Amino acid sequence: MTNKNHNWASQRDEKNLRMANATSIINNKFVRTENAKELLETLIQPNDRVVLEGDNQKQASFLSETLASVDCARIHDLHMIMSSVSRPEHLDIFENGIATKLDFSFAGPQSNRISKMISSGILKIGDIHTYLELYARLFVDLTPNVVLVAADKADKQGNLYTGYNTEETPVIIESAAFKNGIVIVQVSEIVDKLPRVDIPSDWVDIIIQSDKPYQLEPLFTRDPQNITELQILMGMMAIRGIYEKHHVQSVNHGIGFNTAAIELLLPTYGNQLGLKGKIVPYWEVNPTPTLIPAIENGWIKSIHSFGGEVGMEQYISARPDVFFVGKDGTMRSNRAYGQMAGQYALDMFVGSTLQIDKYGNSSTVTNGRLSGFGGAPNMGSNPTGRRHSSTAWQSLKPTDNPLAKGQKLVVQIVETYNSAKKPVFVEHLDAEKVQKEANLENVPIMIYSEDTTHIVTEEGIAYLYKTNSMTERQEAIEAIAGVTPLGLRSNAKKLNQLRNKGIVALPEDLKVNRLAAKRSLLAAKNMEDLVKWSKGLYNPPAKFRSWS
Amino acid sequence: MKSLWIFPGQGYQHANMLTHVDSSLLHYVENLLEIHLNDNVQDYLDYVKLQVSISLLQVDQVDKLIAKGFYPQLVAGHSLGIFAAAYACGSLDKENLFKLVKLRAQLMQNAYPYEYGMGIVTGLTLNQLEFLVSQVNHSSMPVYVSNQNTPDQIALSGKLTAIRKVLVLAKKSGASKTLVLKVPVPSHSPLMKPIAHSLCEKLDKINIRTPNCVYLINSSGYSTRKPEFIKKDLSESLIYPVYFNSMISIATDFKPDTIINFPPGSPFRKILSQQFSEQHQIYLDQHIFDDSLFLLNKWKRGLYK
Amino acid sequence: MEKLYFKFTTTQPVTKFVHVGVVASGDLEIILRPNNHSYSTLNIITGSDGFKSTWSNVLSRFFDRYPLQGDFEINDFGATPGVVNLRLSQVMEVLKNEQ
Amino acid sequence: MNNSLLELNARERAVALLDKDTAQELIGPFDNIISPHLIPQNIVPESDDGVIIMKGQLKHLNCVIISIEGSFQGGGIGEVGGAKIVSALEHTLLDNKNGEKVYPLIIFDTGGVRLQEANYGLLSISEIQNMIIELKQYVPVIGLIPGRVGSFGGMSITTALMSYIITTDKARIGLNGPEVIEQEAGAREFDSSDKNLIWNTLGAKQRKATGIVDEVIDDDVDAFRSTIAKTILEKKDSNRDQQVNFYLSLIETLDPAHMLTTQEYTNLYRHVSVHDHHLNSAIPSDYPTITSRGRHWFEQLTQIKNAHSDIPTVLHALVNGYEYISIVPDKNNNFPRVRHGEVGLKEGYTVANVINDLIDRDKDKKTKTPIVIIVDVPSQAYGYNEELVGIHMSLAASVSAYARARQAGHKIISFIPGDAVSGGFLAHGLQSNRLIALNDSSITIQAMSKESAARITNRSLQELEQATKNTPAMAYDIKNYQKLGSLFYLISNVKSYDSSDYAINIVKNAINSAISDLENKPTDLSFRYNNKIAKESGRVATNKIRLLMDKQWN
Repeated sequence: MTNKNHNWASQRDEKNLRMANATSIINNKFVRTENAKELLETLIQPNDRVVLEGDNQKQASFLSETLASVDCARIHDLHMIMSSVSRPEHLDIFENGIATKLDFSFAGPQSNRISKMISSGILKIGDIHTYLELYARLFVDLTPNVVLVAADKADKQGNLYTGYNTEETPVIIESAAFKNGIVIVQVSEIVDKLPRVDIPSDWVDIIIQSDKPYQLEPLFTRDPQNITELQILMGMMAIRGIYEKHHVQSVNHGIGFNTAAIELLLPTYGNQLGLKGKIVPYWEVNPTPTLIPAIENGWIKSIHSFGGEVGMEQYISARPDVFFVGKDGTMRSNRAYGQMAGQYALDMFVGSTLQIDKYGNSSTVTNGRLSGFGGAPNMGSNPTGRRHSSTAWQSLKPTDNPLAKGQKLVVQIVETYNSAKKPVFVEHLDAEKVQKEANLENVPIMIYSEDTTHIVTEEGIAYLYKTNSMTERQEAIEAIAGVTPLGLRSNAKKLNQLRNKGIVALPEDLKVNRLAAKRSLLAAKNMEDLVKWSKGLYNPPAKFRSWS
Repeated sequence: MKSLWIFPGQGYQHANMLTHVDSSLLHYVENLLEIHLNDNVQDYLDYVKLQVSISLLQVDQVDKLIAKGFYPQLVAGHSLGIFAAAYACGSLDKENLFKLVKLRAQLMQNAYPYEYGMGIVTGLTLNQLEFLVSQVNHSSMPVYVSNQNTPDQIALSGKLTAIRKVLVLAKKSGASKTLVLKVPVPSHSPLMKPIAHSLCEKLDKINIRTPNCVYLINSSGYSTRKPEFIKKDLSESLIYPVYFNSMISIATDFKPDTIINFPPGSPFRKILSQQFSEQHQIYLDQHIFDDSLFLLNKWKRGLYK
Repeated sequence: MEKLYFKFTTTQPVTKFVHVGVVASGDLEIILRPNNHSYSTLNIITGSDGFKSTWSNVLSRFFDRYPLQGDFEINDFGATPGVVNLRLSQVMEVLKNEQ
Repeated sequence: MNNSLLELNARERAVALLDKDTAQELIGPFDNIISPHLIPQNIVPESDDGVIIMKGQLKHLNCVIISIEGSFQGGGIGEVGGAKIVSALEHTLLDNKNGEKVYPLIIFDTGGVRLQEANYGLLSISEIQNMIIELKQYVPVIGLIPGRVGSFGGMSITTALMSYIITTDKARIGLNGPEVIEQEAGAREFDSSDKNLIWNTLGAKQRKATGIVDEVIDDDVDAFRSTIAKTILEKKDSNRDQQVNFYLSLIETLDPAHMLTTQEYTNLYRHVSVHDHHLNSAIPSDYPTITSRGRHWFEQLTQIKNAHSDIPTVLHALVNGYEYISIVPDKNNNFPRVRHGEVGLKEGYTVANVINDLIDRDKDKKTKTPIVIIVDVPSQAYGYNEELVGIHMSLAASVSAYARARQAGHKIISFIPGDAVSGGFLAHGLQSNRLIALNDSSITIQAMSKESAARITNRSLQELEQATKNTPAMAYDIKNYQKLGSLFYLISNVKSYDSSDYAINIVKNAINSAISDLENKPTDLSFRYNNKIAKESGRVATNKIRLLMDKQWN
């Protein structure tokens, strides 16, 4: 018995009303740069849910700075939804009394300050998510009133070009455009004709040219100069004891020197082992420059990326067989699809972490720093909804259960002690303390023990998926945990038992010669080598210069 | 340019450090406080002359940079350095700054003539050290965990006998280095409450203005733009540890591109070079002023990264 | 800088002299000479003070796994336990390669 | 890109260059020789002291490779490492003299003198330089600079003495590191935080374009091996230490007040019109100039009042059969960085010019004119233009001239009434075969100014002074310096500015007795480690290494 007069378009009416209030400064979707603050003060209302684009690379920096400067008497108690809290003004928005509640994924660059703000009550956390999880909620219970995003270029009709760094812009816009939310875009440039249309004009309400291009950092670039012998040794073990052993075909690498080492070992050590063409032709990964030698050497068939990487533009354009490149010749990235692929389509995730506890849970939350998750938990977890099969996936299938299925390989590579000589293997994660301090419902664990199938340290590999009890799992971890408090519980006898069962492998078991773990084995030893491999197409940022 | 200005406290003073200080500023301070500053080693045994001289040196450099169009986006003082920090961010005026510093120094000079001081432990975590301190601390043996400059370098404050006891325990627990500092005052501990109280009374009569930039708080390690927090820090920081480590961590989240280290000395060189390895850093103590300007202008133009 | 001395009962006498590593930042060198005792001695000079128990743990774990017998000299410039273990294991591999 | 030389450590580099299974290390890690000076200063030593000596064959040619470990103490040269190099070169020389060809290669990866053993480092480097100059008469002495540290400080002077220098594009060469120039001359002179400026100025590519290195090749072991073999077989020699006229002509056209861009300098370098240079003896004048200990004693010993010279910073005169030479301040010099008596671009080449002329004049004489070097050099010149042009080459020219004069039979005495610091001392003083000094507390003798040393070693000035006070290895005063045994005589009752006849006579007698002591003595620098003090305490490690090398060489 519905009320005949019920307004089923109240949200649309609300949106139209707000837009009407701003007509004086809107000229056919376009708003002048200097009117940005007035625009936000008109279109945003107290208690709104606002999505601010700030992934870990591309930042809607002009809009975030503008939002942090609005009058808190007019706009307050906003509920911010941000995949990444990266810039100082992201938190100024809270400190200045404009917003109070935050749902987010990653806060690495602001992790010190966000912890302090939570403990002093300035900021209330809704929840900490993985990227995919947060995007999903935009379509369920966190539908936004306003979204603030960034694009490279707009044309006069209001179509957008996001280019290399498309990232999460489409998914955010879509959550608002079709649910009566207001879509506000900052663009670096307005042009007559776009290289290609990444987002149709239809989905966009407001376009503002920013005072300067959005901020972009070379976040995934690792200078091979800084890769150590220990990382090379672990990389060699991983290639033999995991990549080769499980015939891994598709992979995601986390950011870091451990995985950069593996990338640079493929064209050398990998070739020596005759593995070219046999392992890892498919990648879901950002276009990190350390992949160049493997690409040039013919290892890689396909790379799909979450976002771009500074300096890689020309190289990517020239390798459309490998990368996803538009007709215009520039890369198309997409964070949401990337995360989806990372969760469902990959054989293996390889990453690093800051702490691992006695059960094998790992976290990057340490020392009172609340850094959040990002995408690692999606990629670093076993998707129980997966149904398709692959050799690697099947190789982890338990043999004693006729209904059993395979499992994704989730690999953690860590040194037993970090460079400050503090143990990485610990009885209790710092994250447990942070949970209490920040009043979180769950301990912020990055990757759970149950999902972790392998741990690699400089001592060897623990094949956790082979263990059949928590006790055995703990013993396996202890056996490769060096002289950390956990490692000291192991001894030579236990170690040998585990080796005999194939649960732990030392370098000698894998036929990895520790003496061969030299920097000479890296396909590129420095940035200049990467430039040479790329035939001059890679253009590294100036801060990496170390040659004449 | 987005710069973090860092003001150290005492400990790195040296004779002739005031040589290039603007002479009218020097005379202004001498007249205002009715003291004579000789800028020699003898002077620096006197708390009042020492602390006033350090603040004078820092204020002089602040004035000179501002005159050339450089302003901070973040200020961080360490102990005495907070007064110049509050001045640099526009919260505290010159006259009150020097009067406060003089008062603070007088109070400190007279508070604990002997038996008290500070120590340093390197190589233990805060938790480890707090445990050791709790084993020794007693009303007749007061000792407290004090300044935290790096995660593994932590100061102790209290009675010297108690400090020595903790240092022995620390060494046994694997500390790589322990030492008693040549400071006759148990600064940054609850033992300083009476001094804080007097400073508080004085500060209540002073107008602390809203800062022009972010101020990093000694006594909490957090950042603020609110004058009431700055006022509280100026009056009470002596009771709390200086959470310099935390201040610097928080400062990194603000992403400064340039770090300007004020004189005297360069006490935090190591931690700063680790924390800000990619930023431009300058130690004003190491350059003549025109050289500092040359570098700052070059960085401002962004000629290179 | 700190000087440390350790002694471990060991069972596999070495017959060759071995040298690995460099005294570079975060690294160390190990010099191994054969001896005629039933134990190994270790004379360590380390640039990082306060890590005696860590050294003891690293060495115990190593000799538990590889009871090489000889006189070790170690010059350490701040290596992590992982690097120390790598260099010790490399000594073992040099000996193995020469067999 | 898979056969990098740069990535290897010093020992591996030497082995990699030699033919398979031919490498044989001399005085290696098992010989139990470490620096005696580091542990007392709380610094972890290395079993080879950062210098690897490896004999073997390269494409069947007998070679000895001297490889410096850049990652141990920045590749700094101390007593032990220095003595290893000198004794290896000495044996190489001997073998070559005996008709057995052995080709020496030095792999540079060094910041120069090791500051914790500064005084030993400086002595060692001068001894290394002496050997190289003599060896070059028999075989090419080849230098490799793969990069990472590069070659700096006193060892940059050594590189300039090599017959041929091969580098990768990751090498940098300079006398003064940018940090030191910034410390000494200010950030406007050289901004040490400016990576691009540093690479553009000191990087191998610019050095190749302006004659400071000979070849820049790929970082590849095989490329190095073939380039080296080719250099040996073709007997290549750039004669870099004997381009005095070229550089004096170049420097005349240079405006010292203007900081040259690399491009401007490269153009200048390519268009030099070379003409001959000769410097007349100093003459008396009516114009008193600022005095210095060096000028004071030059005038006392030559009796030339207000000595004037066409190059105002270099005074020389032949008086009573001795050639006196001194470098002096000139407060109005158009090169601002030499106004306090530092050895600059022009000074090094001019001294070389004077000595070369003397060698030439005496070349057919049986008795060669003795040379008296009056040493009062506060340092080398710290400047941007200086580094761009390559001041280390100027100092090398002077080192070379003195060494060749001595080797030709000129007796050379250094008389030290003033400062004797760093590259200045290497260029003007340390190639003499007898050192005499005044026992005056005003004399500073060291490898680096205290301010710079404090900054480079991350210590306060007080900490540095405390650390150096009682350590002759890095002391700054002449009394402690004497404990090394390198002085022939320390004159105790004359002060730096004494001018009485008594004082002058004492000094003259000391010089005379040093010269007569040289009668029928070796023309090398062996006195410094062969005398009583040196043997008993000052150079114990040096002598130990020399003995060991004698045993192990063949």
